[in-house]
Amino acid sequence: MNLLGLLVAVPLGFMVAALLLRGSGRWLILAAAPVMAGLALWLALLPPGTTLLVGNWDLPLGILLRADGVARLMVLAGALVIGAIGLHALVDPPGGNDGGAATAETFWPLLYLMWAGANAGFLTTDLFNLYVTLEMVSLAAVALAAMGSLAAALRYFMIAMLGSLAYLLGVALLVANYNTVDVTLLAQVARLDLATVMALGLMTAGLLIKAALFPMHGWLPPAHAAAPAPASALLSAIAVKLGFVILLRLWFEAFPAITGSAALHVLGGLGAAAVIYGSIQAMRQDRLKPLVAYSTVAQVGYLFLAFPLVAGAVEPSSAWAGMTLHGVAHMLAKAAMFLAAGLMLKAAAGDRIADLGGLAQAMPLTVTAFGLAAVSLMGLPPSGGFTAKFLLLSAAIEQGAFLYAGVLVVGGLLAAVYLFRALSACFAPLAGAGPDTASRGPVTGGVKAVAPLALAGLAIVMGFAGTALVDVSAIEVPWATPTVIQPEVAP
Amino acid sequence: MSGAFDLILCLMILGTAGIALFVRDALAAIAFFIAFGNLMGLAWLSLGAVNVALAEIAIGAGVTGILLILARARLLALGDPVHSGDTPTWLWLGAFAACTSFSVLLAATVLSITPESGLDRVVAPLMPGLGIENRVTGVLLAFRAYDTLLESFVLLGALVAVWSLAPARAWPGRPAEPRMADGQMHQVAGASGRVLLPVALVMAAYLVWAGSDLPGGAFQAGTVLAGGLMLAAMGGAIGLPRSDRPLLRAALVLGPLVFLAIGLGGIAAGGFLIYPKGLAKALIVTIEYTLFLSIGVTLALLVAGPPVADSPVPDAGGNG
Amino acid sequence: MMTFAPLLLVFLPLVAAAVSFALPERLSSWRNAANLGVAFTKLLVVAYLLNATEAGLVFEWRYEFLPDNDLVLRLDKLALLFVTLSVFLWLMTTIYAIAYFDRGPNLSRFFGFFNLCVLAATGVAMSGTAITFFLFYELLTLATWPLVAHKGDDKSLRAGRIYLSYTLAGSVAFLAGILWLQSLVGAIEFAAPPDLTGIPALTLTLIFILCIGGLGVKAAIFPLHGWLPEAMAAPAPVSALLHAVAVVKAGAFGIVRMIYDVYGIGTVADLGLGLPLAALASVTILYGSVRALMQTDLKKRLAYSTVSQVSYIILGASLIGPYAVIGGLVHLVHQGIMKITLFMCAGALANRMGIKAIADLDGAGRLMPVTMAAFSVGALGMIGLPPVAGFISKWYLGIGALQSDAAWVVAVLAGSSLLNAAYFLPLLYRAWLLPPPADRPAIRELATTRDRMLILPAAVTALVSLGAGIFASLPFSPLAWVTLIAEGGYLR
Amino acid sequence: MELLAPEPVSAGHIYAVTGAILTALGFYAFIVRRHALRQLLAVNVVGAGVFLILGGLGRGPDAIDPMPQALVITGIVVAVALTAFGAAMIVRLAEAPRSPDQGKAGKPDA
Repeated sequence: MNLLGLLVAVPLGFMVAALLLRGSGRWLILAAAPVMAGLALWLALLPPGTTLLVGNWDLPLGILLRADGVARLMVLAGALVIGAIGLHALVDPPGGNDGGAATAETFWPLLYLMWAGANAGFLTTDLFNLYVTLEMVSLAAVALAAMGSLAAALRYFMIAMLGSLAYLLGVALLVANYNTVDVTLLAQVARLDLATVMALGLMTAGLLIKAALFPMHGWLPPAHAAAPAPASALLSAIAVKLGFVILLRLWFEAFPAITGSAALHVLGGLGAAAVIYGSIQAMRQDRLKPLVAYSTVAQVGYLFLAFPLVAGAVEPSSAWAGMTLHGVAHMLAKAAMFLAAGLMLKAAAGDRIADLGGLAQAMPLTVTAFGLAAVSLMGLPPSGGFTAKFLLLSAAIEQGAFLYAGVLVVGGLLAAVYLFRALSACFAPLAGAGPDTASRGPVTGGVKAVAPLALAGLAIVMGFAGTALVDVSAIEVPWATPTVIQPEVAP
Repeated sequence: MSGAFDLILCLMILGTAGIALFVRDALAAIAFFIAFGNLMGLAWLSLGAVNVALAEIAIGAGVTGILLILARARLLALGDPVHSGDTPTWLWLGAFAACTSFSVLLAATVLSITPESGLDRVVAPLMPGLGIENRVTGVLLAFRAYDTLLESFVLLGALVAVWSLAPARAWPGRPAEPRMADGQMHQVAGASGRVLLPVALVMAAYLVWAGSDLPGGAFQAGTVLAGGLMLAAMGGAIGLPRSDRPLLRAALVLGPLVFLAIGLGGIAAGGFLIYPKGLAKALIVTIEYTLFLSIGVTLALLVAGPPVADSPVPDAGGNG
Repeated sequence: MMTFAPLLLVFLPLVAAAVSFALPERLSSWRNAANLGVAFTKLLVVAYLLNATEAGLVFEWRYEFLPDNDLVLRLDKLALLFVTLSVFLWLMTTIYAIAYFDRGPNLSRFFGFFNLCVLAATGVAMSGTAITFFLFYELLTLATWPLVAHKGDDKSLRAGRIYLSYTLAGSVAFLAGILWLQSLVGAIEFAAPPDLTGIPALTLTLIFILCIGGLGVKAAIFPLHGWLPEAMAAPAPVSALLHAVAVVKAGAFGIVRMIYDVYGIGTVADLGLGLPLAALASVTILYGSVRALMQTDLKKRLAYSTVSQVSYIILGASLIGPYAVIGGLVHLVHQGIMKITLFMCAGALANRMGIKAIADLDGAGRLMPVTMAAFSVGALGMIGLPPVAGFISKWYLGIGALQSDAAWVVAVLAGSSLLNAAYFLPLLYRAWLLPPPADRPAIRELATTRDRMLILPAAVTALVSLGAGIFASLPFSPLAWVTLIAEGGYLR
Repeated sequence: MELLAPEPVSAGHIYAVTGAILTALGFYAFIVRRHALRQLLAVNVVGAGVFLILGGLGRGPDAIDPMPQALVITGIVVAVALTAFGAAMIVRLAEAPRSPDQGKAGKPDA
């Protein structure tokens, strides 16, 4: 029996349950986290080639769910990340201040909505269905961002609406042109014509907004930085990834023959610019959460920097794995970092980096979680971030793409600069409170640090599971189907 | 349908849209937007898409229009005149150039595609298996029921998102009363609301019923119900409920939940969202009725907005 | 045991690290016991392994960590040389650190990271592939940073920042070099050096520069040495770790691996890369010595002395002759033992008498005779006086240089020894022959055990460095072991 | 237009081109009309334009295919859901502009 639908249905069920249980709905996460982790693990271990035609309706009409490598990894990482964030939100509830009660209650249905939307988006191959899932995720994301700063959330909302509509316009053109919006079918019938190019351009532009690739990143830092820690973690770990995954479907699966190398290098160039720009901005921040948010801008850059590397590789599997694993590692590490940063800011004297003094003594576990997450984000071994960077850097050097290789290398160094700045601030003595830092006892019980520590630990452990992860990521890679390797057929 | 009619209609659509977008006064803009929505409905009719026409007029023009009017009224009450500031010359010049070329490009693209009826051929032979006639309903609730299931949760999620905006002391309170600026209008609305609510309910139920075979369906019907509820609430005929009332919550989740349950039940029949043979119509109708109820309540509350701190209306009964 | 021995060596410090992190600050005796116990156990394991390895066994553990890239821990003789050194010095430093810090703040953290450093150093030593080496090399960087910044004052944080900027930039260059080479020849195994034929000389040279440049940062080759003197802000046990047990050694060791087990001496010679490297090492030797001479602060002088001394190893490796190799490798051990002696003594002087500047050393020998005696042995060894171990290194280096037709190196060695004498002898003169100033503050009284534990490690290492010189011809002496290594493959 | 299409422009094309112009108009208004409520309105016009393209191009000989119709209905519902949320945000922002600093959780004193 095929249970792929459960990965979407179960979180939706939890959303309903959370709405019915109202205030006590938060305890549902105790059930949801293990159930979803189990389902996701089951998904990851399915035999290759598992698909589900929803309702058993055949393709040009129906919707296909498919467990390919990307979906498996993203769903699994998503389950672990969202589960951990949810459990963390039990001990560190998001609605601490203004809007408290409403925030504390509505956080949960929104979390499940995002969970269902993300899983649905990772699994489906239908571009219109992806539009609906994109809206599920965006809606939840904007609402979560609004828990911090309404102004930033409104800005995010408007730009995200435009992005969605651009995407939908592309879908509309494809429906009219091909009578199907299924990626696997499009791959067989794709031809180079004005409508296809226009559709691809529009969809890409819309999705780049959602994925916050430089220079469409403007909405991200204020929205991610202002939200409560669990919300920020969800935004950075999950929300930006869906746009990226849809772009993978479009560029490598549906239209590989149409996306010329010049276009790929535009994406790669934007990615490289994002790495540099995001890092420099992160270095310039003097508050902690904007720093972490700008780091997301930089990290998203790597995902797109990988596009030309995958397309240009002789044996694309390793670059492909590098790209997907980077996404996964970033999910784990960035979620851990936002959760840790939230705890650190609650304990610190203020929200500036300079206010973090004394925290290494006061909350060693949390600072450790921050540090481990930083190791992965910097791409230092052993960590998932390193594995990804290793694969990408190898691919870049192999192809003689020294510009990309240089950005990969320099980006890691810049990340080290800004992340270690925050870390070393934690080692400084307590700011302005005299010499007796030792007298300041641990301010967080161990429980609060568990989730960030677990996530950061997973990001590190990923570094040792490289082979297995690379194998999973290679399940049903686009070029495994013969239609894709064929040179472009004249329209 | 003559080509001239289509051409004139399209010009009117563009004209109303232009005014709605660029007129200075916000109220006029919204009024023209509603007119624009209704013309869009006509366009859909002319295209032969009655289902869409209903949805466009009810939701696109109706609900969206009310939403915008209410938002403007509330903004005015808060001292925001809803004037858009002056746009720098370089910006509108640049935007104008960009959008003109975009529209030319897009129009060329659109013209390069030959309209054809490809999927109807696929849909038609499948319809007898469902036992219903309306092909759009067939697509919405069978062939692409998965989309619709997710969409019903988007609607529910939007309400949760609106609720999440409730200020500190307002939770779990009532939404602000949708005020009528004019006292007389208030009374008219109240009276008509009292009368119209049952009518709306009947009309909506009919729309759902018809939706199986004729144009109509859960979303359109839900909108009619929402309209009735809103009108009744505006006139004070019914009070808006507290957001934590169990009955309200149940009404909100009923449709999506039943839909989800039927989808999961399908696993027993072979897979997610599979309708067992012979049961398809019954299940679809069940989904439609429950969904219509939930959509109606959800839309009404979406229009009402988040709970506010001190709602003056006493608990005079709820809806749902 | 055959496959798991290397894993055990990595696992033991991990246990100590975990225990240290987990135990609360106040349970210091438990922590100390765990640290000493594990360090001692590891020493026993190493003793067993030395025996087994001498009998010709090679221990190897392998795990495919990325497709076509194995994580390999391999205990060959060269690995065991470094492992033995670091394990022995680790035990000494642990004893010393327990006494040095007593009940200071943040010791859980300190010992945790300290053990991670040793883990990394052991891993670096046993790495069987370039990528494994890189993994542990980076771990070393990361684990050392909290130790350098341990005190948390501005100076330490600055030192930490400088340390990171140098080492991370270095690792990046090293990684780029490895990956470049791997893209040409596939995964690099030290036990089976890659076939480099057919690769343009320019490419090979560039890769070599990247790798040596990256490794040279940790080995503190001029002009990449800037972080080392700054890192003196760290507490004395950390200095011991940086200068003797782990960090600079890892860099020097990596260079040896690059020359002998990746490129092979033949290729290095063909490319003409040996001579420039030897020249650079010579410059570093002289530069470090000159700078050391200019310092007035005791620890800074020792730090520049390290800059100079570590390059002996690189000099030996780059001269590509049998005796030079032996001289370089044996100096890896000798320098470690002697330098750690000096640092532990300097730390004890600072800890108990507040001596930081060289000018304060007057009469110290009379007040702390054992400490100063150990210090003197280390200093004389550094100068290269027989029978201390340092003499052996220089002797072999000198002969090696002549063998390799590089007589100028002998001049460098002589010049450096003169400079060494110039900056060490005045210290000894002050300590032993000058009277203590009248206003010297009294020696800080310590509990007897603590007092002994502070002095004992330095005394032991001083004796060992004497022994390594006197009994150099016995089996299992550093020299004998290095000769074994050299005969085993580096004299092709 | 006759030059571009092989046969006289069909009704579907007329609506699709109208949709294209609507989309561009909406985008333009979104950029130059800076008030959030007007932008929300503009977004809805863009949406209507997109739907019209979808419908106009999905038109067969006598009526639109059921599939594009269904897609448009789904799209309209999603649009109204988001518009409601957007409108609520705009009103709330005018009511109590929460600054980013206030958004910082757990710091009532900040």
